[in-house]
Amino acid sequence: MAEPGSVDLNLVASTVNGSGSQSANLVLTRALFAMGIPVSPKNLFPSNIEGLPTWFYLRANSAGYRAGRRRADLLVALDRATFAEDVKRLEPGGVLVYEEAFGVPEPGADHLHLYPVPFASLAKSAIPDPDLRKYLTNMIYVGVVAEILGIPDSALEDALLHQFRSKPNALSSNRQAIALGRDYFGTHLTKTDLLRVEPIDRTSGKLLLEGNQTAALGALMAGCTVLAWYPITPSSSLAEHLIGLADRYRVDPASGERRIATIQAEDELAAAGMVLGAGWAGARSMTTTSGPGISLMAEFIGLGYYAEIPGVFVDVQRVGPSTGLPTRTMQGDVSFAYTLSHGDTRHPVLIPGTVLECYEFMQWAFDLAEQLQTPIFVLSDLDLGMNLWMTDPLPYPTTGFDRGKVLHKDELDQMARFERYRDVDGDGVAWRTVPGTEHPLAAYFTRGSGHDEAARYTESDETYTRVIDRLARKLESGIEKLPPPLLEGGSAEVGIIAYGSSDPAVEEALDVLAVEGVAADYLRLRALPMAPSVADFVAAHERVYVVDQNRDGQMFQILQVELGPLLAARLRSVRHYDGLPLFAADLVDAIRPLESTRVGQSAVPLVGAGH
Amino acid sequence: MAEPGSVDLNLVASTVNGSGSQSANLVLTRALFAMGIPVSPKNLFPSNIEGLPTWFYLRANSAGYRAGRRRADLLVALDRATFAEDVKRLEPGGVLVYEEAFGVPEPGADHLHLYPVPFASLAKSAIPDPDLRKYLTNMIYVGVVAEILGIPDSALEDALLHQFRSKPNALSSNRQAIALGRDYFGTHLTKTDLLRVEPIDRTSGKLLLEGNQTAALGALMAGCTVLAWYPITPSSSLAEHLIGLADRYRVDPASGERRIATIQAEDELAAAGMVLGAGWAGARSMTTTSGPGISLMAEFIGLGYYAEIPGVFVDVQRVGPSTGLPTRTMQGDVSFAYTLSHGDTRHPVLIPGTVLECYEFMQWAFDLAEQLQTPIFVLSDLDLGMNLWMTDPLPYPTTGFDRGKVLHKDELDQMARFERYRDVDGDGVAWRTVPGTEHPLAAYFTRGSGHDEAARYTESDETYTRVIDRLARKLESGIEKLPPPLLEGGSAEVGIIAYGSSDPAVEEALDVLAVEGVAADYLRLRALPMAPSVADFVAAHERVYVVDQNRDGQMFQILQVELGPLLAARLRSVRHYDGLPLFAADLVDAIRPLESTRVGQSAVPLVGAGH
Amino acid sequence: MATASVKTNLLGLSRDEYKGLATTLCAGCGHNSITNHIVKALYDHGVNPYRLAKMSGIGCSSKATAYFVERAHAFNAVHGRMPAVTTGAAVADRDLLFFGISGDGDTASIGLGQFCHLLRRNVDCTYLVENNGVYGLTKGQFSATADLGSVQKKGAVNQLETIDIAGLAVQLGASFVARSFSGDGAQLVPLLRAALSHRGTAVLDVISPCVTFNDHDGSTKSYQYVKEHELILQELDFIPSQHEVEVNYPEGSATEVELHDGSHLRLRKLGREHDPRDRIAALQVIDDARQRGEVVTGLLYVNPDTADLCTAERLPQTPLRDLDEAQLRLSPGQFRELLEEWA
Amino acid sequence: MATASVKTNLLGLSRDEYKGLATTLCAGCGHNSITNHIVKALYDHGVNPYRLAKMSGIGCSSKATAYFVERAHAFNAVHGRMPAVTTGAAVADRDLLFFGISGDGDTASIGLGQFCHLLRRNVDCTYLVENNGVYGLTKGQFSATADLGSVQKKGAVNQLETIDIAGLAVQLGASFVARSFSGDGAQLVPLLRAALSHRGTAVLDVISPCVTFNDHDGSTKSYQYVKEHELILQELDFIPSQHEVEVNYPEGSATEVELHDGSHLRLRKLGREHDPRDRIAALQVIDDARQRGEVVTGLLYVNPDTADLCTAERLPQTPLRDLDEAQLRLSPGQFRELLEEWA
Ligand SMILES: Cc1ncc(C[n+]2csc(CCOP(=O)(O)OP(=O)(O)O)c2C)c(N)n1
Ligand SMILES: Cc1ncc(C[n+]2csc(CCOP(=O)(O)OP(=O)(O)O)c2C)c(N)n1
Ligand code: SF4
Ligand code: SF4
Ligand SMILES: [Mg+2]
Ligand SMILES: [Mg+2]
Repeated sequence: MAEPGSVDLNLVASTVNGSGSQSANLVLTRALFAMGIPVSPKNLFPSNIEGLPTWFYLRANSAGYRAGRRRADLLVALDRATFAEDVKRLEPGGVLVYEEAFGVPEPGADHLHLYPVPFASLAKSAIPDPDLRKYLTNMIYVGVVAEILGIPDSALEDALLHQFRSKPNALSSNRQAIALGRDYFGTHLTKTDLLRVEPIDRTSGKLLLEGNQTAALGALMAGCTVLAWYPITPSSSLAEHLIGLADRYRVDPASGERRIATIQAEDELAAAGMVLGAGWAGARSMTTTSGPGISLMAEFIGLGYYAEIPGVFVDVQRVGPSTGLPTRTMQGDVSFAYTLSHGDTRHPVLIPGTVLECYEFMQWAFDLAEQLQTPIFVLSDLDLGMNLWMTDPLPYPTTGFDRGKVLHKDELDQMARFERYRDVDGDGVAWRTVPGTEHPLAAYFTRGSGHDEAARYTESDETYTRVIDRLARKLESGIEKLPPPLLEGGSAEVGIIAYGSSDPAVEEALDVLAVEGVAADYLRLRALPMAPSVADFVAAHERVYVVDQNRDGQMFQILQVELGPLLAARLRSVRHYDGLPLFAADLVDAIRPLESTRVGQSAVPLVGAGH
Repeated sequence: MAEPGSVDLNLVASTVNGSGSQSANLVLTRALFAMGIPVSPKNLFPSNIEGLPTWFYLRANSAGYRAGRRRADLLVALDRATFAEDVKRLEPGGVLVYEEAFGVPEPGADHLHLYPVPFASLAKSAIPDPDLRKYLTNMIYVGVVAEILGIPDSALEDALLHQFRSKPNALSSNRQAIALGRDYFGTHLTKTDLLRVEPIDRTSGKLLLEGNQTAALGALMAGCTVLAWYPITPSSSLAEHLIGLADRYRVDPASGERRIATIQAEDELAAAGMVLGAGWAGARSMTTTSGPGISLMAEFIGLGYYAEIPGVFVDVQRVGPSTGLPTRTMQGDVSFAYTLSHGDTRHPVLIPGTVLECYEFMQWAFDLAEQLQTPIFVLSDLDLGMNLWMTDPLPYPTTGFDRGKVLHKDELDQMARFERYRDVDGDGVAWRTVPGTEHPLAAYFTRGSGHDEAARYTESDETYTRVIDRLARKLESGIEKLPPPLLEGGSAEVGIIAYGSSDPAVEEALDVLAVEGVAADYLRLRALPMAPSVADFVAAHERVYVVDQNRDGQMFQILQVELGPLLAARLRSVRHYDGLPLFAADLVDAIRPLESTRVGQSAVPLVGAGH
Repeated sequence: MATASVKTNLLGLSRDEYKGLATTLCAGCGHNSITNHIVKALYDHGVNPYRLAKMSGIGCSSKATAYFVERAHAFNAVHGRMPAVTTGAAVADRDLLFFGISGDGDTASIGLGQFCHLLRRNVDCTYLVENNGVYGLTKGQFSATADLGSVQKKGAVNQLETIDIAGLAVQLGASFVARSFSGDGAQLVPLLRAALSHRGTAVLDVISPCVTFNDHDGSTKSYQYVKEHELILQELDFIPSQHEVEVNYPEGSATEVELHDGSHLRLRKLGREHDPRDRIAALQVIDDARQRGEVVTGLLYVNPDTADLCTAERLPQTPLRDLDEAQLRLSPGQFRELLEEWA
Repeated sequence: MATASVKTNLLGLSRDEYKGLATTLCAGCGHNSITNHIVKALYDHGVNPYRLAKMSGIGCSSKATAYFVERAHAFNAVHGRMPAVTTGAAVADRDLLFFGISGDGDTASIGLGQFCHLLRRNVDCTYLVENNGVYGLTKGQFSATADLGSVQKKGAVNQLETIDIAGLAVQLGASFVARSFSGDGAQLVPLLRAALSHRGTAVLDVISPCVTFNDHDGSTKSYQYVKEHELILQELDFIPSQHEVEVNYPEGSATEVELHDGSHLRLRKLGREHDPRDRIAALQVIDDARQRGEVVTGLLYVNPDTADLCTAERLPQTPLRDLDEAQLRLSPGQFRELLEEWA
């Protein structure tokens, strides 16, 4: 490792879910964080409640790289079922901490630093209560790892205090378990590896937050007053965070009144209907779901589009098709959500790439929904939503809500007539009223069938065409209101276009490629439909790699259509779709060969698991 | 009119729905047909049961053009509510037959041939019973029109006999009503116009059939044994035709047993589930619906795709989005159906362009569903499905069913092991068993969650990728089994790509353009994903106009992606989306200017109603 | 002046102001009669048009919301999904008076799940089903309320058990369940007013013959059939509490229900005794009538003391849409505090 | 040989051949106990594994079909939609024995509409709901069967009326409705065998505690609660007609139900009399128990004489998939004839 304190460590802990390994993993994470080392932890957990293999990935990188790495420098193997496979995930010369009872790993492991630890018997002797024991066994591994890496007790103490701030009486037993591990390593094993971490100062002022958590706070600060949802991994925690915040900040202590309705619907189809009903009645309403829920919302989204009803629809994406891999990550719903529902439709889609943007884009989305009077999608994913990410503090909003074009009694008093669907301002957005407006002009009829500017039923060919054309115009004129793409660099010959949770891997890959002599600029898409600057970016680069975390290169396809053939010719598709988060190496391995041998085919399927 | 007997007549009858005008319209249609004149009738009816305006378009063209025409040569105006508007639909110098009581039409109509007829009072004096009178008033107009055009009684008699073959006692009263009209015209009015029809021999051996009717027969001949459906215009009549045929041809006279299950589901979501359940159990199952139903089927279609279950899904398209215009036609669900459901999915789509193909493609679809073990879409539309079209007789099937790769007990006896999702033949299609197979190897577990080749549950990144890649391969290798595109001409510089019910308008437009000096070749797409020959066609033409009956140029977009940027540059989009059937003039008017002034923009939105 | 002579209700509105667009339904459709009774009930009840929200699904019946109170907002949802839309709107503004119209296909076929969950949540609304046993708008297929053995116009015979909307609602614990007949204004208007006064979901299962596709022998929803088999369970005497009205009904045999707005609903027993607060009795009476091939009408069950969704959710009286940044956001102080906790 | 000593059922199969994969559910989950009872019932009943079709939706409960009879086909549908899939499969092959497992969320929340329509069609299958009042697989949110006032692990209190799956099924006219408890094999196994013998939809609402998210005070689905409040309505003595078995139960107080396959189900009354052919009585007994905060278990209602869907649709005994061109197509003659008609 180069300059002092520089760290690039990838730790993998393999345990069984439901065994409480989570808190051990978090203590380790927070301890390194407390040492000032940037960390990004990831849980690979099964779609199951208890007893199946689960993996914890912890990247600690002093340069601040947030993406994970496929192979481990240090593996903690506590699950016999996956022991043999897990050992293969180690880098050559890596460090293996494992339950002694598993026995020496298969041949091929001899190039490793082996630290067998009798976790079970250690725990047995030290912790009488069986439940507590199962749970604390994981803490023992923290002690072992601390000893190996040289994590000071002070850092562990910080972590423990944070982890158990709500249950202080759990502190001592956990502290002891850690000590147990530390002592065992000190007395029975000798360190042969070179892994080491030292305190640096790269985390002060930072927070470790989950995207679903920051999105929930964003919704609360956006003035969301109606949440209708149906539980589904990985989006449930967004709703549950929001409900938790609401219980705390939306309840009138005096009256006990709650300034938000949080309805657990009977399914996603109903949830979507509730969102539209509330949006129609003028409230800021949202739902949060994942792939299967998006499919069930298809019909209602078409109604929202055609009847022009605001609503915020969050899709925390997981692996499809169908039930797919509910606890793995993917960007698989991009094209489906973008034109969801039968007939000609198109919806604004916001794509946050950081937990900070999860917070900001939720507020952006609620304004957009009312500005454009249409359903707004926010596409997050499991990696972004359910893992902890290091972030700058979330800023307090600097502006108020933009409620869009709503006419109230006093404004109607000034008007000769009101027509719900008349484009009076030329931006394609008409004015609306909400039910309950005490004025003879206010009422109108909302329907998903053919209607004219005055919201009257019609089957007229001319009127139908006029209205549907305005809807297309409305979206066009709305583009400037959407989160613009972010641009990095500018003069290179090669460009990379990515979006959402691909950002950390791209950031790291850019540096690696640069070192290898491939300079590339980076444009991060943050919304659809696409801003004009995307075309400029493509026009300014010879070859542009479009990074999709899905099989079919969905964003690549959307770009082909929206950029037109001339620019489309410059696009190359890079695809990652094995359900694991995107790793920098996957990108580098995909782009390197194409750049060294300037042969650009137009699609580079990238079976992430393949290497 | 040039050579003797040549006819190009466009008649429009404007009446009130529920008044029984249908049978009058049909008698007129059949009378001309009996004279040997090719006819194509179209109903523009409201989404309502009784009392609203409805229009009947009848194109009689000796050259055999099947498309409609926007403007009328002869208008029969029986609805006061739309009288003024309807008159504007007449060609200059056109013929107007109208209820005398409406009074002389607005100025501007003086260039027309006016034939006022006191329909109401005529009926009143002649037909005592009020219900019968309301109904027969329409027949009177048939007599008037017959007199004007010179339709012989013999032809009318043929038509009447056909129309009332099941209720012969209705014959005489209808006959009298026609005579009433004929006599009134003869005695009170003098023919000033030049419209005339003469017998020719261009319809012998032909039939007049609806697409939904022929599709139903196709399903029956394909061995469909499970129909699960939910009523929706314009697809209901397909299900009802099939049920009618089943009652007649699938019931064992002795036992009364029915060799088909026709289940009216509680909604489309359930219907889709029933189709998959039946397909999984080995039966040939189908559903038929329209846009809103497709939206509701999204989740199940994803299951069918990922779990590889056969099923036939017919979408008789109507105008969307949402409820839209339920009784108007559009090709609005193409891109939505093609990749329906969340995650990476793609489904074979068959697109019949004639009533004959509606019959053939249903049989094709059932074979494909079992060959490829996946949901197959058949995309028809209201124009094709609910209007009568002249066609050659439907051929009796020459081959048996292709049930695809199904393993039975005796085959399993020969095998060491069976794995449901193993690609043993290299074509991406694995072998399946059906429940009830009496063999220890037969059973497997069907699920929409991650599974390996042996149908075992897995969350493995490598396995997931392997399976989802095979699904992509399966569809690729299936392309050669799909209905190939049809090609006309070949050496022109200009190409036209169209699909489905656009065919008649394109056929006519080709001739018109040719006369105007624009020679064009024509490729009709009949399935997605696209055959290689489409690329060849585009490569062989400078400019290729892609005709879509939707706002967003859905097929144009699909072509852009599937052909790649180089060929995409040659494509131009022509769009018609006002809910009316596509008229040849719409295409000519759109293409002419671009071809005269060789300026090809890439999109030519065509507001059909605009001219 | 002429206008001076126009009769008005307690809001000073004439009955015409409760009318809507001209109907586009078939002449003689039961749905049209219901529309007229609704107009009368809303007028008599003095409902404020501006606070009325007319909700419906898809179907001939669902079109009916266009035919009364033109000055009220209306939402024509997608097929079978009016309950979800109404639930969302109801929590957004609990001040509105929600009047929902649905059909039997809309409610008992595609919409059955949502209907049941609407009842479970006891959303404060009137939910009127114009029940004709067929899909009118799609030309006469059977719905899930088509009776076993009834014959379709096209001749098909229904093979399946009917779903009794009223019975189902009672079983699911709905707080107000009544049944009536489109031709019986004397009974329906008071029931409508009782429903309007009820807090929680008030279900009205109104038999409403489809004259075009279902008014023929064999159908148990036709005028003929119903007129012959109908059995009036109660007459209703509705006394709004705004002003005392002398009514001379015989005392004694009356069950009096107090509705949440303080108005009283007095039920007169006919033929047999029925206590509309007894769930099992309600199920029994529905079942008995069914056994005899009869249609029982009247107020079957009511529980005035249930909490509607907004109450259960403890929502403020102010419509949620009217809350502002100060009421909805964390204060800067709270925000800082929270982030520190999260640090 | 050792194998000789292995006990087998009338098909000559050992009990092990009715086992499935090892469970991946939580240790102690009620669902696991139910799986064991299912294995016993299928073994005792001598069910042919090859004719068994295991159907389920999505949830911990729905995973259970993987844990018995590995040699039977299984279909794990999408969430809440098992009824539709089962309906399609049931008409495709009426020879199969359909055994469906669902959860309370799967059935009473997202799947409620389909569940009701499955009952309406009386599809021939066993439909077992592993009812724990929560969404186990998504970590413990309330389902629609969560009881009013019960407390979630996270502390939230359910504000809504519970949906009583058994009561709802009876009201909708289901032909077989029973309730039991996952810990009560003595009662559940005979009920399962009765369900297997029943033609039509047999609903088993089995209380099955979620030890991870719902086994705590306040929850009315927990072991504690149920054990304390459970009320055994009947014990069951199931006599397969294949061979006579002497049983010595006291005569007299028995109601005997003959099931379609000729087997007899004799019910012994305990404490009170309950006639399982009396719908209203079933509703009453469910309601009474509920009033007392009790859970009533046993065979609540059965009607052995209903026609299942395949019978109503008059489908042939041959599975539809096995019909060939000759049986399904018009003959050339009929075809010609039809086209002439259409000409
Ligand atoms: C998702 C969907 N499926 C089907 C339809 C077609 N459709 C319109 S109305 C209707 C049924 C109406 O029946 P009902 O609710 O009883 O109303 P009625 O016309 O009898 O008054 C159907 C099936 C639709 N509009 N949307
Ligand atoms: C359409 C859809 N929505 C949500 C989910 C997420 N989900 C999986 S299981 C489940 C609920 C399971 O509860 P229950 O049916 O009671 O089964 P249990 O786990 O309690 O046995 C949910 C909401 C899903 N798989 N599909
Ligand atoms: S079709 Fe039936 S339900 Fe519809 S309007 Fe006509 S009579 Fe009424
Ligand atoms: S979470 Fe509950 S329901 Fe799921 S397996 Fe564990 S105990 Fe059973
Ligand atoms: Mg109806
Ligand atoms: Mg549950």
